[in-house]
Order: sequence, then C-alpha cells, then structure tokens
Amino acid sequence: MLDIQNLHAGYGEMPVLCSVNITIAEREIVSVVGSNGAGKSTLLKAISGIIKSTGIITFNHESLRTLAAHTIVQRGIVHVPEGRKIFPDMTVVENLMMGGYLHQKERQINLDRVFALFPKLAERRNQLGGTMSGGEQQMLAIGRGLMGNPKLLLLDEPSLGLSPLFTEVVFGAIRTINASGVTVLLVEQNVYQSLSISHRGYVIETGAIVLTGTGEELLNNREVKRAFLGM
Amino acid sequence: APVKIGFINSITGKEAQIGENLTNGAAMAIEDLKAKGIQVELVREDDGGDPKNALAAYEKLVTRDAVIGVVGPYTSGCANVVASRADQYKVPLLVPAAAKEEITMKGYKNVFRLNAPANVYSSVLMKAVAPYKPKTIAYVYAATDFGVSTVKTAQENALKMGLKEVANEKYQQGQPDYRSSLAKVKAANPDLVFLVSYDADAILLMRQAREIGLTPKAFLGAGAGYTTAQFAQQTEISNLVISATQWTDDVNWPGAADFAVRYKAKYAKEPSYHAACAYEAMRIMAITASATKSAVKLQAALKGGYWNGIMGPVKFADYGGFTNQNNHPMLVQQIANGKYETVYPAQFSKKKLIYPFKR
Amino acid sequence: MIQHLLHISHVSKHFGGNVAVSDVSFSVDEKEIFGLIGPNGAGKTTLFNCMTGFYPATAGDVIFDNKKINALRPDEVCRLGMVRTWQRVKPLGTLTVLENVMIGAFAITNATRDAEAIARENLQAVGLSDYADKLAGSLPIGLKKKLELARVLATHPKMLLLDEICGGLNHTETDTILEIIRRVRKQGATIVFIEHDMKAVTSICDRIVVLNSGEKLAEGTPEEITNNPDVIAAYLGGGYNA
Amino acid sequence: MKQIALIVILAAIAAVVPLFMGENPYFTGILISVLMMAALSSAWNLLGGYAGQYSFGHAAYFGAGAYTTMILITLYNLNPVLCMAAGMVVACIIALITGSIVFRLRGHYFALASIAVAEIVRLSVLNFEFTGGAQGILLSDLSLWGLDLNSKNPFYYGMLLVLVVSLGITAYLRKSKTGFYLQAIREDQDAAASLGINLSFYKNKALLISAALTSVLGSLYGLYIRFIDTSAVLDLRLSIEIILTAIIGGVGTLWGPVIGAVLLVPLAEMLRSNFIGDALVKAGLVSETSGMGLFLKENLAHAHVLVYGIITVLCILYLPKGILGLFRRVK
Amino acid sequence: MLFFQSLLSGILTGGVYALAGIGMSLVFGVMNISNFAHGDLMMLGMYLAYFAFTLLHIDPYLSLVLIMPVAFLFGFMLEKLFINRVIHHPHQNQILLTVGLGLIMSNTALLAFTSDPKILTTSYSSSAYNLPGGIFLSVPLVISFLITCGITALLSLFLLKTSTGMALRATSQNREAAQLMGINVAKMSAIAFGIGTALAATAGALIAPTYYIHPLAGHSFLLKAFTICVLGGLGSVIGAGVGGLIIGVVEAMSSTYISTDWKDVVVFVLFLAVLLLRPQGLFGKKGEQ
Ligand SMILES: Nc1ncnc2c1ncn2[C@@H]1O[C@H](COP(=O)(O)OP(=O)(O)OP(=O)(O)O)[C@@H](O)[C@H]1O
Ligand SMILES: Nc1ncnc2c1ncn2[C@@H]1O[C@H](COP(=O)(O)OP(=O)(O)OP(=O)(O)O)[C@@H](O)[C@H]1O
Ligand SMILES: [Mg+2]
Ligand SMILES: [Mg+2]
Repeated sequence: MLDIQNLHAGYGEMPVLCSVNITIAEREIVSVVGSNGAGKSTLLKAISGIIKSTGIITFNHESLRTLAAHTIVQRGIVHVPEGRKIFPDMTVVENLMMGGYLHQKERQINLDRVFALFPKLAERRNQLGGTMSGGEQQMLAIGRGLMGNPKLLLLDEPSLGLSPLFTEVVFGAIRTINASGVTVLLVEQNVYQSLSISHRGYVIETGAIVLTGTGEELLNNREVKRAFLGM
Repeated sequence: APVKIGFINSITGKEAQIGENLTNGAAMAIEDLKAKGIQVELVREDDGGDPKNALAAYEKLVTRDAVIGVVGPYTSGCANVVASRADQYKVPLLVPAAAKEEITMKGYKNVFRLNAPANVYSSVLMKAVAPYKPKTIAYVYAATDFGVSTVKTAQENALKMGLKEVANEKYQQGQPDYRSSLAKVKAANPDLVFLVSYDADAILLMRQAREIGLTPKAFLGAGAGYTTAQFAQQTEISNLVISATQWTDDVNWPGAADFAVRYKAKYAKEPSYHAACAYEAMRIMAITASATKSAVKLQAALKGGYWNGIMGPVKFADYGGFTNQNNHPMLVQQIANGKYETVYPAQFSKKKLIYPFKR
Repeated sequence: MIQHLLHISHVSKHFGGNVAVSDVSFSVDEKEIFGLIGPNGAGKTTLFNCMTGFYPATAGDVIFDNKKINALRPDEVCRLGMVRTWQRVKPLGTLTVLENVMIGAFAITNATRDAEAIARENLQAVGLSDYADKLAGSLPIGLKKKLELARVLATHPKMLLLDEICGGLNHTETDTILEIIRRVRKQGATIVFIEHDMKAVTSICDRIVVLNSGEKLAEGTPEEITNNPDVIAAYLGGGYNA
Repeated sequence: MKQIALIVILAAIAAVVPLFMGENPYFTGILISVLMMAALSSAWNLLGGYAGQYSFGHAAYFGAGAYTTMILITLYNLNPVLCMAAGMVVACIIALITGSIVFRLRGHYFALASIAVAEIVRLSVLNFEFTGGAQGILLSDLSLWGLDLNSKNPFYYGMLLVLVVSLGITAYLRKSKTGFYLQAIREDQDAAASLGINLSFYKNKALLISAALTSVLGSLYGLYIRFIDTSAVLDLRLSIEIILTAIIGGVGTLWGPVIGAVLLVPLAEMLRSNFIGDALVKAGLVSETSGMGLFLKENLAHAHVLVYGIITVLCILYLPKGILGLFRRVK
Repeated sequence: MLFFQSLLSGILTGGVYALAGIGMSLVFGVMNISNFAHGDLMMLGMYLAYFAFTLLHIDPYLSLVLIMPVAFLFGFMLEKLFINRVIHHPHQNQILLTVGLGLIMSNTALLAFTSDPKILTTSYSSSAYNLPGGIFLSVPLVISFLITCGITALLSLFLLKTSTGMALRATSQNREAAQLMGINVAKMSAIAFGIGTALAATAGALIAPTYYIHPLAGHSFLLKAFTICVLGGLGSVIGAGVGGLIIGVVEAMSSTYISTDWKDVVVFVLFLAVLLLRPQGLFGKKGEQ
C-alpha cells in the first residue's frame, strides 16, 4: 500500500533521514521505534507532506512526494501529529468537525463513533480545545484523525501523556480501527505495547533503518530489549 | 546660463493636496516667463510637510545647487524652520502662502512673504460683517497651526467688537462625524459661526451642519477649505457662505481673470488662492533673480521692488512688527449659486454682502 | 506538628463551572520523592499551576518552606526554591540549548561565566552536552523534555515539580532520567513527580497521591496505591500488573 | 569585548569625519539624520529586538524629550543639558506609566496598546496650551549658553555620543544576565517566569533605558531643528520608521539598527531630492527633454514615497532577516 | 435632546467604524497579521464607489455588488503575491510588509488620481430624517448602518456555520494541523485576506457619499479599526461590531459632554481600561496553545 524507497529528508540544511526504505501492506499495523531524535516524527512528516523530501514515496502506486499536504489527506492518509496540535480556540466539537473537513457527509456518523470511543470528549464537547488537559487533548487529536476516514493512519506517539488505563484503551482502539480495515503506521516510545499489537516493526537509528521484523521478533531481539525496554 | 532658483513645496504627505495647487501655479509662472524670454532654472524639492526635510531641501538648494533665491515652503512649520536659516546662508526666501505671523516677525533680512498672515483672515471677515451688528459667535476649527492661530486672532477681534463667544469646538481633522460638536453649536444658537477647515473637511462640516439644521446669521469661513471651487460647487450647502481669501478670480487686479481662464484650461480645474499666490511669488522671484543674478543683489531688489500683478500691488515692507511683509489686502467673498463673488472691501468688489444667511 | 517542606491545604481550582481541583490536601517532606498521579484531566497540572503562581487557587493555601505562597508571582516562587517543568514543553526556541539552561542558572548567579559553567554541568548531567549549541526549538520532543529538566536543575531548587518529564521517552531513556532524579535527591532536593509511566512511578516514589476528577482518591506507598482497588478502577486498569 | 572595541574604533572614525568635511551643512545634516535614526532604532532594539516587546509608541519618548527641552528653554532659558535631563525624567515617567499598563498584554494587544498610549500623549500635547498645541514651539534665539546653534557639529557629536552609548549598553547587556533574561522573555514569557524571571521588572528596565535614550535624541532634535510640533516628533510615522530601520538592518542584533539607518536615511533623502533622476540626466544617460527625462524629473518627485514603499516591500520579501541576516547566510 | 442626537449619530457612525474593524479583525483572526494597509484598502473602495458613480452612474450603495467582488479579487491577489510569502516570518516583518504595501497603494493613488479630494455628491448626501424632538438622522448613515448590520450577521454565520468558515478559523489557530485536516491553508489565507479587503472596500464605499475621497483618506480609519478590533477581541466579528458601536457612541458623547478636542483621548483611555480588565478584549477567547 505504502512504499518508501531511498527517502531523504531534513530541516533546512540539516539532514535527518537518510536512505529510508519502508513498505506497508494493506490492513497492517506497522511500528517504527527508535530513540529520541532518531527521526521517527520526521518520517511521518515526510509521508504526510509537511516537510519536503527526496526519494520515492508511493501510496497505492501513486507518488506522493510532489503532492501538497492537503492533497495527500484527500488520498486517505491521515496524520495525527506529535504534540497534538489541536485548535486551541475551537471547541471540542469544532475540532472534530475540522477533522471531518473532507468528509462532510459522514460527519455525524463519525462523530458518534468518536464519542463512543472517547466518552470524555462527548462530556466536554463545548470546552475550548486549548483548555483541555494534556491527555484529553491527546484523545481529541486521535478522535479528530478518525473523523478523516483514514485508509492509512499515521499515529505519532498516541499514548504520550495518557494514563495507563487510557493507554490500554487507545491501544485497544488502534486494534479496533485496524480491524475495521484501516492500515496503521505507529510511532511509539511505548515500545513494548506498540510492538505487541504490531504485525511488523522497524527500528530507526539516527535517520536510518537498522532492523526490521515482525512485532514478536523485535520484542525478543536482544538489541531492542537493551536499547528500549531497559532489560 | 540661466540663474537657478529653488522651490520647496509639499508634494507628498498630508499637505499634498494644497501643495499641488502651488506646484501648478509656480509651473505656470515659469512658462509665462519663458514665453516672454525670461529663463530661469527651477530646482524643485519636496518637503512632505516635514520641517526636517524642508531644512535639508533648503540646505541642499543653497549649498549644492547654488540657487540664488528660494520660493516656499508651503506649510507654516516648514517655512518657520527654513526662514530661521535664511540669514545664515544669505539666500533670500520668498514665502508664497504660509500663514503664520511669526515667519516675518523675527526681523530676518532674507525672508519675504507675499500672502497676508493669519490674523488678516479673521480681521477682514469681522470687518465685513461688523455693520450688521452680530451679537454672538461660535468657533468650529481644525486643531492645526492655521486653525488655532486664526481663531486666536478672531477672538481678539471679536472682543473688540463686543461679540460674545458661545461655543468653541476644536476638532481633529479627518473624522467622519462632527454632528455632536455641531449640535452643541446649534444649541448655543450663535449669530456667527466662524469656521477654519481644510479642503474636504469643510464640505463634511457644512453637510452635517445642514443635516442637523444649524442656521446662524452667517457662516464665516477663514480661507482654506471654504475657498475651493469644489466647495462652491456643492450648492446645497455652500450657498451664501462667506469666506476670506487671498485672491479671487473676479477681483479687479491686473491679469487675475485671465490667469483664472488659462489655469482652468491647463489644469481642468479652478485655481485656488494658493495657486495664485504661488504664481505671483514665482513670477516675482524669477523676474528679480534673472535681473540681479546674485543672492545679495536679489535680496536688495526684493526689498526695494514693487510689482503689480494678479495679486494686486506687492511691496515687501516693514510695518507693525513685520519685516519684508507684503501688506496684502485680503478679500471677502460670498458664494452665490456655486460661484464666488467678491463682496468686500468695496474697492475691489462688484457685489454686496447678503446677510443674514438663509437656506 | 512535623514541619513539612510543602503543605497543600484544601486547595480548589474552578474554571467557570468546571472544577479542576477540589479540596485537595497533602504534605511533602524534605528529600522525599513524591508521586502525583491520576487519570487524564484529574487536575495534576492545574495543581502545579496553582502551586507556582500561574493560576490563583479558588480556595485553599499552599505553604512552602513555612511561607504561604498562594499570592506570589511565578518568579517569586522560583526564587524561593520551588520550580516546575512544563508538560507542554516550553523551550526558548531561538536560543541555544546551552543558553536555555543558562537562563535557569542565572537564578543563582549574576555572572555570565558562572552561569555557563553551571549550565554545562547540568547539560552533562542529563546527557545533552552534544546538543549545547543547537537551537532549542529544533530538538525532538524527547530531548526537549531533557532540556526542561536541565533548565530547572540549573536553578538549584529546593523542590522540583516535574510534569511528565518521562513522557515520550522509552524505558531505557526513562531509566537514565530516574537515575538523575535520584542523584538530585541525594544532593538535598525534594521532588514532586507527575507521571503516567507506572513502572517509573513505583520504582522511584516514596509516597504517592492519586487525584481523580480533581479530588484526592488515595494516598500511600507505591504498594498501597497499586493494590488499591479504587485506583485500579479509575486509573491503572485491569491489565495492569506491577 | 570585541564588539566594544569595534564600537570604539568606528566611533573614533566617525568623530573625525566632520574635520575632513569642511563647510558642508547639507551633507552634515544627512549624517546627523543617519546617526539619529541609528541611535533611535538601536534604543528601540533593546526593548523590541531583545525583549521582543514591539513598541509602536516610541515617538512618545522622543516627543517627551523634545517638548520638555523646548518648553524649558523657551520659558526659563535653562541650560540645555539640564533640559535634556528633565526630558529624560519625563520620558521615564511616561515609560513607567506605559509599562504598568501595556506590559500585562501580549502580542498584538501589546503593540496596539503602545500605539494608544503614544496617541494619548500626542493628542494631549496637541490640546494643551503650554505645549504650544497645534502651533508647535519655535526657538528663535540663535545662541544658547554659548552654543552656536547655527553650527551643526555639536549636534553631530551629540547624536554620535548617544549612538555609542546605546550600542555600548546593547553590547554589554547582550552578554549579561539582563540580556539573557530579555531574550527569554521574548521567547516564552511563561517559561521565563517559571525560571525566576520577574517579567515586569526586566521589561520595565529595558523600556526605561530605551525611553531615556530616545528622549535625549528628541531633545537634540528639537534644538537642532529649532521647531517642533506634534506631527514632527510625536507621530506614529516616526515610531514605524524606527522599527523599519531596525528590521531592515536586522532586528535583535547589535549592528542591525546602524546598518539599517546607514542605508535607509540616505536612500530616503536621495529619493526625496530626486538625486537619482538628476544623476541619470547629468551623466547623460537620459536626455532631459526626452520622455524618460521628463518622467524622472516631473513624476519621480511625486513618486519618491512610492519608491520607498516598493523598496520596503522588496526588503521584507527578500531580506526577511535584515541585511545582517544576509551576511550571516553568506558566512 | 442633545443627548439623543449624540447617541443616535454616535451609533450610526459607529456602524461605519464597525465595518472597518470587522475586516481587520478577520485578517487578524485568520492570518494573525496586523494589516497596516487596511486604511488604504478602504481608500480603494472609496475610489471604486466614486468611479462607479461618476463614470457608470451607479448609486454608491448599489455599486457594492460590484465593489465587493473586485476588492475580494484584489485582496486575494495581494495575498498570493506578497503576504503569503511572509506568513512564516516574524510578526514585525508582516506588519512592515503591510506598511510598505499601504505606502505603495496610497502613493500610486496619489499619482493616478492626484491629491485633489473627490466629493461624491448624491441626492441624499446631506439629507436627514427629521425625528420628533428636533433630532436629525443622516439618511446615508442610516442606509449604511443597515447594510453593515446585514454584512456582520452574514459574516458571523459564515464563520461559525459553514465549513469554509470553520476552515478559516482552523487555519488561524494552527496552520500545520489545518493542513493535516486536508485544508488548503494557502487558499484559506488568500480567501481571508480577500474577504478582509472586500470588507475594507465596502466600508470605504459606504462612507464615500458622506465623506471625501482622497489617497490618504483611509488613514483616519486605520487606528480606529485597530482600536475597534482589539477592543472587541481579535478575530471576533461580533466583538468588532460591538467595538465599533462603542467607539462611535463614546466619541459622540465625549464630544458633547467633555470636549470635542479631547474625544479621541477619551476613546484611547477607555480602550486601555478595557484591556487592563480584559486583556483579551471584550469578546476575545483565551485558549492556550
Ligand atoms: N523543526 C525542526 N527544525 C530543525 N531540526 C529539527 C526540527 N524538528 C526536528 N529536528 C531534528 O530532527 C531530528 C529528528 O527529529 P524527530 O522529531 O524526527 O525525532 P523523533 O525520532 O520523532 O524523536 P522523539 O522520539 O523525541 O519524538 C532531531 O535531531 C531534531 O533535532
Ligand atoms: N484554563 C482552563 N480553562 C478551563 N478548563 C481547564 C483549564 N485548564 C485545565 N482545565 C481543565 O481542568 C481539568 C484538569 O486539567 P489538568 O491539565 O490539570 O489535568 P492533568 O491531571 O494534568 O491531566 P493530564 O494527565 O492529561 O495532563 C481538565 O478537565 C481540563 O480540561
Ligand atoms: Mg517524535
Ligand atoms: Mg497534565
């Protein structure tokens, strides 16, 4: 479904990603793990077109590299960014509505689905996004992403700042979403949990892929254990 | 080579709209003289209404361009600053239209002024209406140098005539709404309403005055906005408004009517008194400069000379605290059906003042 | 009565009709590492904001080092020795990493040279030395968290309020941060620690308070907390096994 | 240290310039304007560039200096230096009042509140009698306390001195606690406060220094031109010009304001005096009577502000970090 | 009597101010730019109304139908050519860009139309409704007040209810996130600036029959527009509307009961007082990032 070859990207003159190759098949959950600053978020930004890159990125055989970010969304790639980036002066409902900007017809159904997944959002539907707590904002960001009818969902650290209980809810939700036919590319620091639910995973180190395998293989890999799981 | 003279004017900035009239008047003077075989090289400078620029312009003219005389600047502020330097550089300055008295009251040898200063605007108006024995007066004027100085002298004159001041409304220029101020004036029910405003403000004020039904016995406009053709053309509001001016086209000064006709043909609009002042100042400066060819001689020639043109007789005299000031007789005009008619002083006019004002 | 370094007494905070913190009381002793946990939106960050002068508390008192600090400005609170990090990191974007930490160090010195020395020490401590000359705005989220920590450490505080300082770090990196915190405690600082990573919380905290919907749900040692059925229901979830 | 040395060297060079220039009042006048604008924008830069508080009301401090000085001199004929000191006090009082109001605001709100304060000052001066109101204040005495007001050199050195002081303060502050604190405030006020920075103290400190320097320049300006009114010394245009100079040179840098002034002031004067058109004609590149020549002579005179506007736009589009930014990139 | 006369003319004038403020507030809200060219854009509207009237003989109020789209396109183009390129630059650069654009516009107008003020005289330019009790209401101001109310209502609805309106607001709050929602942020900025320009030009056209038309005529309204939209809360359409009315009434009242020359000072003092009590303006929202 998504095919990335020889991808290079960076900020200004500073290169971050060098020669990254990744493929994702339809209906897969794929995790990318790596330490801070390895370039995980940068990878997602390159895919969703927020930053410029060189190399090949194709989605369902169409090249994405030259498309503008808002056109890439139209293709069904929805990116839930790191740091949430919700609209601070809009209410919860308005934030969600914006998530469904391209899918006005299904808005109501999607809204109900999101509220079912995150009842807290329904409770706070008229609170300004900017005044929500950190974790509440994270729910809002994920919910907003789901409003966009993704075919491929890019999640950047969705469990960041979530309570353990809620982290479970979110990982459960990711599974559910995936089961409903959405492909997921997951970037997580919560390596254990993310690899547990992933079909496959990649390990990225200073901008390059150094290891790949199924979720299980990686979880049992010595290096991975040492570097990320503190064992 | 022809002698060089400078011309400092407000071509840009807030005063540009009046500046343009001066530009036109001066340009016509140069052309007229050229036709008569008198050649001068004119160096034009813009001060944008900023005294700092006017000073730079003057210093550039006298040191770099080596002009022997300068006409300008238009605004009082600029003229004041430049005038204070004229004796230092000893290059004569002829002020065409700036109204502030001080400019020619400091005893500067090299500063000459053609137009009548601010106090005359009010005194001539008061003289014109004195015979009708008005009792009360209200002032409505722009918070500018010209507005404030003119009203000050008007208050002095009013005091002498025994007029009682019933309202005093100083306003900031460029506002869209003067109704509240005018309503206050209306409530005070004055015989005379004395107005000082620039171009379009005058139209605005009179429109709103009409709107709220302000009808004194006379509207007295001191120069500027009440003396433009544009104002007169707004017959609904301008009829019977009385105003003081340096110049009219129906005055019996030599060439005035002809100037008006030619100006209109060339610039497709009526000449304002600023244009006439600039024309005459530039004509006097150019003729005298080309005859004398040096700043020192030019100063002497201006001091001793006598001219009679579209501004009537011109002589730079010392009187009543002034130095090198042309004791220019100002005129009072009244608008009748969109046309200005000179109504005072009697020796320059054909028509009589209509009093009181009626809609 | 025992002297506590920090005493929170019946603090409440309302936002319009929204009750973020409601009548919360607890005390923290000197040299303690004190955990503050609770579900999202429980009011943890809001409590920090009330303690450090960013929000006025609607009711209640905050007593620090025997002084009532409710009405003080944030900078005054900092100079008394209580300093907080930000859950939503706030790097001084166009300054370098080193300069960011120097700003912290200036709380205890006026000399630029000393400030630089202190800053370098603390960068070293959190492992950011290599990034000293990078612009703070360009750091990835994990390193920004470390920068937050280095910056407050440089003020040599009596009490550190850490708001999800390990969020966005993996276990190995979290362990290094915990190591730093232990070291700081050894040097005499007291720490209040907000975190969702229960492994970190239980391994480092002496005592824990759990907030839920603005109210205090439980208080106790890590074991007590992790076995408390209310806490499990509201926060930890069934899948949790310590 | 290096910067301080550079300031001293350049100041020394600037100090001897008048000796070589002889009697050239026009040129000296332009240099004075350059120094004045450089100093104004450098003083503004302390607050705007370092602390990130974009004051759009600096004309108020300039006007405070100019008006205080001119009023005291015309009324009591006080020593000019005393007048300047008084002007500084007045400016600082205005600054303290302003600071206590506007520093609680952030971003756009701050910028516009600073305009409002400056407008209140301007309108008050315009409405009061003792300030000369709309008529302004004209200084007619040509000698004051033995100072020959017709000579420009005292003003040249006066402006130079203020510029050097302003640059010196900037260079010193930049490397000091205050400088770092100001920058922290610029980047994030909440973070700054949480690290122990007393926001209002440091903002007011920067504002006071900036206002005091600005007021001295206002005093010098008044004595130099010998005439002031509200449109010359209290106008919003002046505030904007100060900021423009800093930005085009490079905001938040030591030398940016100087570079901005060195380029912009002569440029504006060249455009105003139609120097470019004249030069083309004189060089024989354009015939005076040709269409182009007439255009240059007739229309360019009207269009110099237009050209200035175009240059501003081009600078902002192509040199967003100011001219210093350009050099940085090259390096 | 005086009181009601002042109150009513204050309200009507406030309506014109409001429209000037709303356009600016929109640009503020969506693009986070203080538009110092706003006054010049108003001037553009005045000239358009003037030429529509003198050349095409269209009533100034009817000519809005023409002026709004023309101004919208002009604003759209300005954004594409200039503003768009500084959107990621520091705030002060954006301000100076608009200062520069304003200089270019006003001075081009000065060259093209000369500095002679133009007066648009319609049959109703100085006519008034005579209310009982000797109160007069300017006919053109009443018309333009009604038009302003209509536009304000439509615009609020547009921003709150339509998806384009919401997309505009989203763009203002976080461009990157807006992009990720599939919003074409470049287009949104251009639309916002286009609408802002159209509103400015409309405000210009609406006062043209009672004001004068001059290359610098818009400048008198620039500071007012700023004051209004800050007072009302940046980005709030309703706030700007209310702000305009407040300023209109305060001006009229202080000119009647304090003094005409101090009325602007009163307005600015009030403005600062409001900001001290409510730093985000009357209708401003305050959410953190
Ligand atoms: N806006 C930016 N400008 C310049 N450099 C940046 C920017 N954002 C990130 N970087 C740099 O790019 C590198 C990779 O950053 P990225 O955000 O992709 O890391 P990450 O793997 O997502 O880390 P984390 O787990 O901490 O989020 C880092 O070295 C960072 O300093
Ligand atoms: N400025 C504000 N206005 C209105 N409500 C607010 C404001 N700040 C916080 N809240 C609300 O107060 C509650 C507590 O928020 P707080 O940020 O303290 O939660 P938290 O415990 O830190 O949660 P998290 O773990 O998700 O960061 C939340 O419901 C939040 O929506
Ligand atoms: Mg990341
Ligand atoms: Mg929190």
